[in-house]
Amino acid sequence: MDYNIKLEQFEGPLDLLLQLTQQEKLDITRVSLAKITDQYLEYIAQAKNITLAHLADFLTVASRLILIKSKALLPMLEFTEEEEEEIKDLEYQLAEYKKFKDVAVKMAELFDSLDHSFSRDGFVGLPNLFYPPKNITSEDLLKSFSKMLGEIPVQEKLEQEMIENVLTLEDKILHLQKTLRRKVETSFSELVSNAKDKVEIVVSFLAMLELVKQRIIHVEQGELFSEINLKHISDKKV
Amino acid sequence: MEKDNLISVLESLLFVTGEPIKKAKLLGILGIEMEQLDEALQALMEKYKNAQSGITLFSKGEEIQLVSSPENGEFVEILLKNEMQDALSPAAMEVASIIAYRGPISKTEIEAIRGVNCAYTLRSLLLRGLIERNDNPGDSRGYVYAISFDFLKKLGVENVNNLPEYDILSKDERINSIISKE
Amino acid sequence: MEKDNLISVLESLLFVTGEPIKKAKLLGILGIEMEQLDEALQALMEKYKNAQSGITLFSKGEEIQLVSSPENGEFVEILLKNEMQDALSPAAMEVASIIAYRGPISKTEIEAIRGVNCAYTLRSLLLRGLIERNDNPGDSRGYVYAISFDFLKKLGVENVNNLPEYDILSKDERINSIISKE
Repeated sequence: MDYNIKLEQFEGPLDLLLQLTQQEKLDITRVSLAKITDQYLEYIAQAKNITLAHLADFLTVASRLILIKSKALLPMLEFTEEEEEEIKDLEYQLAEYKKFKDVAVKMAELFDSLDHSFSRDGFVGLPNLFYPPKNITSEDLLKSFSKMLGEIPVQEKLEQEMIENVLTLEDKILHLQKTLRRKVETSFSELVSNAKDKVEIVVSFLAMLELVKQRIIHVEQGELFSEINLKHISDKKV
Repeated sequence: MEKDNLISVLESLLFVTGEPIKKAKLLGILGIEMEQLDEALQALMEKYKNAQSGITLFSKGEEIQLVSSPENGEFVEILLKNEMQDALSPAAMEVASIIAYRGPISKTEIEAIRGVNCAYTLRSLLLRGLIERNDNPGDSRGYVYAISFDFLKKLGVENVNNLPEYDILSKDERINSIISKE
Repeated sequence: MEKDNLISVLESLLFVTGEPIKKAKLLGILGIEMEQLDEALQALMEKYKNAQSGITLFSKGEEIQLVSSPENGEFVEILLKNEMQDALSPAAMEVASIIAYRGPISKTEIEAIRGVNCAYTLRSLLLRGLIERNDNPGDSRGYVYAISFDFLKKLGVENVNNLPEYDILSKDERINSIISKE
């Protein structure tokens, strides 16, 4: 199957999912979600415009899709109550989002048409007089200004974080490849020892899977939950 | 005050104010009860349905505003020589729609529907005056967002209730089903 | 244009203008002859004779203007008094303080600092004579806002430099960083 169909730019995981179902002319059902799971994963692996901050959102949806897909492959698989709830959440969210995505098109038509209303300026022609509020003091101005100043750094910091977090899965793959070339062998826990948060660990894990798929690295895990060792397949010559 | 008289005074007040005005404020000035005011507003609205009317009444929550009829927008635009504003991106229109149908709504709730962070979109809508931000009555540190009169004027829609499919979209089925279960 | 339609468009145009407008200007926008315009104005005048009307047409030579009906003057006075004596809303207070400590400052800069559109607040502060608007030396199409002399006097301050903590607050880096980004 060829997944390399270009989608319009998508905004967030739900938008991507909706576009994928629409492209395949599918309704939003579990069967169709299972069908597009691979495409979804492929997209987030390739997407260069998903920032780390957004990646968490994409991964949450990915984990639910994988659940749905595994049930489609293994019908005997029973969902736990929590898993069932998560899948229902996703279905509900998709339906909700679709409603607004559709109506936004109609809203845009209204917005862009020439049929706008206009208001008039208030109290036109009023003589230029001075109408101060009673009892206002310069301390009131000071208080108001200081309060406003106090709220600035919070906003600033948020924006800073958003900018710093532009780190894509592709970056991680490159980083992993480089590390392995240098060291030939490493472990997963070593790789993520500097990870700032859970998301970065998940991204590293996805990156690792991608490299396994491309046969660039080899991984070994003795038993469940034990250390994962990674090895560069150095004799891979093209 | 006689009814005809009340309608006339009401129209004068709305005309002079220009900006949106709270109904409660009008009650104080007119010395009447909400019921009478609503009746007079209804009559005013009826009057503006006449084909000759170039004025109409918009309302949003507890506020009302007199505006020019949307169908004359083209001519008013020539008179005001408004600078063309950039169209809204599809993402911004989605966020604005969610706020129009579900507002007042918090950022978290908007993001739950869209599945993605919308801090930047909210900021640009706020700067353009298409949405309003107010303190969240349920959370003292947070805000809730609502559509502005300017957005309604751009749409040429006198009230959110007249938005396409308002009855269906304004309801969050899940919240409603939780309530009906109880 | 049909006659009903013409009356409606005419009313919309006069409604949004506020100021007196020359009949010749209306002819240009509407693409009609003076005779038709006079006829439509006559019809509009008839319409405003209705007891329910709170608006009336005022003409002086070649200029016309919509105004509120004089018989409602008493209520308009009360409205005016209320509006002009009200305490400032927290939003208006914030804008006033930004203008006091950072003026002269442009609308874009004020909006960047606050993150929301301030058109309405600026208009109302101007109307009350609390701030003044001057041409922006850095941008021929724009304006800058400063606190008014009357307002300073009311605060008992001769000059903005005498506002409390002016030296520190007027140079706050947090604001510089926002403004320079825009």
